[in-house]
Amino acid sequence: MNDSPPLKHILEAALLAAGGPLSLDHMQTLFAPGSVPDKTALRGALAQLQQDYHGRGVELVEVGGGWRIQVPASMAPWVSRLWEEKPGRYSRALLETLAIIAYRQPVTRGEIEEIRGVSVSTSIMRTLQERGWVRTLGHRDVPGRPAMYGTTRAFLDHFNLKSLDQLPSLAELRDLDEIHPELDLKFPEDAAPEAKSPDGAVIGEDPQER
Amino acid sequence: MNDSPPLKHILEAALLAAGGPLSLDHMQTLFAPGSVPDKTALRGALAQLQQDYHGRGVELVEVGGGWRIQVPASMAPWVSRLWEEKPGRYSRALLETLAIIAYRQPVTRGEIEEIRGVSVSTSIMRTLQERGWVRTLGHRDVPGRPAMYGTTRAFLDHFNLKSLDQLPSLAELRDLDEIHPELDLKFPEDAAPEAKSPDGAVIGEDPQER
Amino acid sequence: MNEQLTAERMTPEEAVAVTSTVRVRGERLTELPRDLYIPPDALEVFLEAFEGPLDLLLYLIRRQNLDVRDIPIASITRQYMEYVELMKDLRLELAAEYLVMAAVLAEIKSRILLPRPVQAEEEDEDPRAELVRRLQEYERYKTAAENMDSLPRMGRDLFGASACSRGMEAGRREPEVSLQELLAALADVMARAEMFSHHHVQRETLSVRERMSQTLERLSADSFTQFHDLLRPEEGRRGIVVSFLALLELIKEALVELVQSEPFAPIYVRARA
Repeated sequence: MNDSPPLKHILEAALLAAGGPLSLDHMQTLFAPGSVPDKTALRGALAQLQQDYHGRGVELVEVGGGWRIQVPASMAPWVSRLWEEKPGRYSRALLETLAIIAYRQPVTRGEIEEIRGVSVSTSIMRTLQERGWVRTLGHRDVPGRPAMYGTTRAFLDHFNLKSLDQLPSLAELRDLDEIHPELDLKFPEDAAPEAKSPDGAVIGEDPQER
Repeated sequence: MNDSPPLKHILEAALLAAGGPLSLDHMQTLFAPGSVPDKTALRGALAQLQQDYHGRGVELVEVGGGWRIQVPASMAPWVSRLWEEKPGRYSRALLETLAIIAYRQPVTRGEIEEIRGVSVSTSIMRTLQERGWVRTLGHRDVPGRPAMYGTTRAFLDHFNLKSLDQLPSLAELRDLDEIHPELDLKFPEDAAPEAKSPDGAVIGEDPQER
Repeated sequence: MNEQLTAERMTPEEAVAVTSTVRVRGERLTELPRDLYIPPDALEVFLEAFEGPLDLLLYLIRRQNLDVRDIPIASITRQYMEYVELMKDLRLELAAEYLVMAAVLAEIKSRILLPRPVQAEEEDEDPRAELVRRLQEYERYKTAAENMDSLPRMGRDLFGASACSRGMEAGRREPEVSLQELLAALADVMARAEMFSHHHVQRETLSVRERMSQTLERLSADSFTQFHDLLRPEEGRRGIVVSFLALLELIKEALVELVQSEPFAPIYVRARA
């Protein structure tokens, strides 16, 4: 054991291999009888390690269960992406709602529902607002004082637009299937069946869809 | 992102938070669009980290699944005491089966049995697959359509290998006739006959031969 | 290291090193096969340590420091058969492969014993060739397995390093939407709206709509804003026209109200509460 590595490196190895806190007592059990460092020595080595880690990607902290090497909060912007889920997809209902808000703003939820023929779920409105694409502009001065919605700067930025003007006009949109045949626009008969109940009643959205 | 931490510290944090290998591609996903480092930059930062770790309680290595921070074997005397249970040993049958799959892939169970001269137990094949070291690559287009097996990235990771190339090379097969000419050797110039058959032709090591 | 040896890892040589008394079916084994120096008691462990007939054969050959390519077939066959008999006696699970190998050895032996015409000798392959090839083939993988076992591996020699990153839960990545998707959605809804509802989506000047939103946002219901504050001369004539149209549209939709105390006095605008 003459060429044993420095104590702080043994502790570094053990703490990282453990992946969680180690108490001083536990650290002592790692050493062969006769070469067990006392707690003062352990504390000294840990203090050195703490210093070594200054400004690095990890830090050494004392927690209830002992000492632990952890990733500092300043690294969260990168590290949290490690476990990021793959981006999901927005539902058709959400996209339609967004499109109507973009073209008809300021517009209330009731007006959106009237155009779409189905109710607009609260979760869709919340998602659009959380995403920062839609905001409340005020309230219409009618019974119930419904909120009026419009699009935001972030909406324009996301779609790389300088202003809403750059969106094709509704008339142009009508010819969209000629411009982009690959979009395969449907005729009403083929359109999402949710929009048509036999009696024309408004059908609620699937609460699961975002 | 002006005061973003140095790239190597971000990578250090991510690798330790991941607790396993990260590919360069995966590392790139940690960065916000517009500030994604290119692979040269990543490699440079990893090389710096490798240098920083020199002589410490951890090391940075490249294995099949990407880059990994690990505790080197020199620390095993202390670190292995962290766990009460010693790691299990693998039976010879398992190791031989694994070696044949590693060196001969894609290989069927029948071929493994032919080389070993005994049947391969189902439990060994299952263990190898459950550990994620071996997987089915497809089926050989012969009667019975037997599965062909190969090793995985997890196999490389477990054995600390970057690629199959890093496995120790297989012993050469030698011809039966060589033993007799060898007895006549007198001069060193005639030595190294291993690679030669009596007629001087180099005997290739054809892995397909059989 | 030794105490960690298990039966499966024990090589025949190591098994030989152990000693005590051997019993077969409760009876002392009195007659051991020739050349078979077996540590009593360890016999079973020893025999089980072989990974098959090729492994056993390799052991017999290596024990005599012979080259695989120069097998003395007669003596190896005899030794092999003795082991196989012993395995039978011990009722070890004797794989059929051991018996197949016995047959192979007997066949080779008989071919070697048969006298051959001198001329034919050169063309005839050595009857041992196939066996030698198989032994070599097996041995190289046996060695490869030993090499592989000595590679540093995770959990035994190397250990994963990880640091605590609690509190850095996965952020959810927002779905991406392309402009095309958005337009396709609108085209859909328009088609439906035209067929099914009395609502008419008219051709709109989007800049007016946009300006309506912007204007509404600037206005408050609690205080008045001067009309001319809503117009931005730096936008030029078109900008002013758009702002003005937006204001008219807002008035038409009863979203804002205008107040003017007297002719030519400043016009004030406020959102309808």
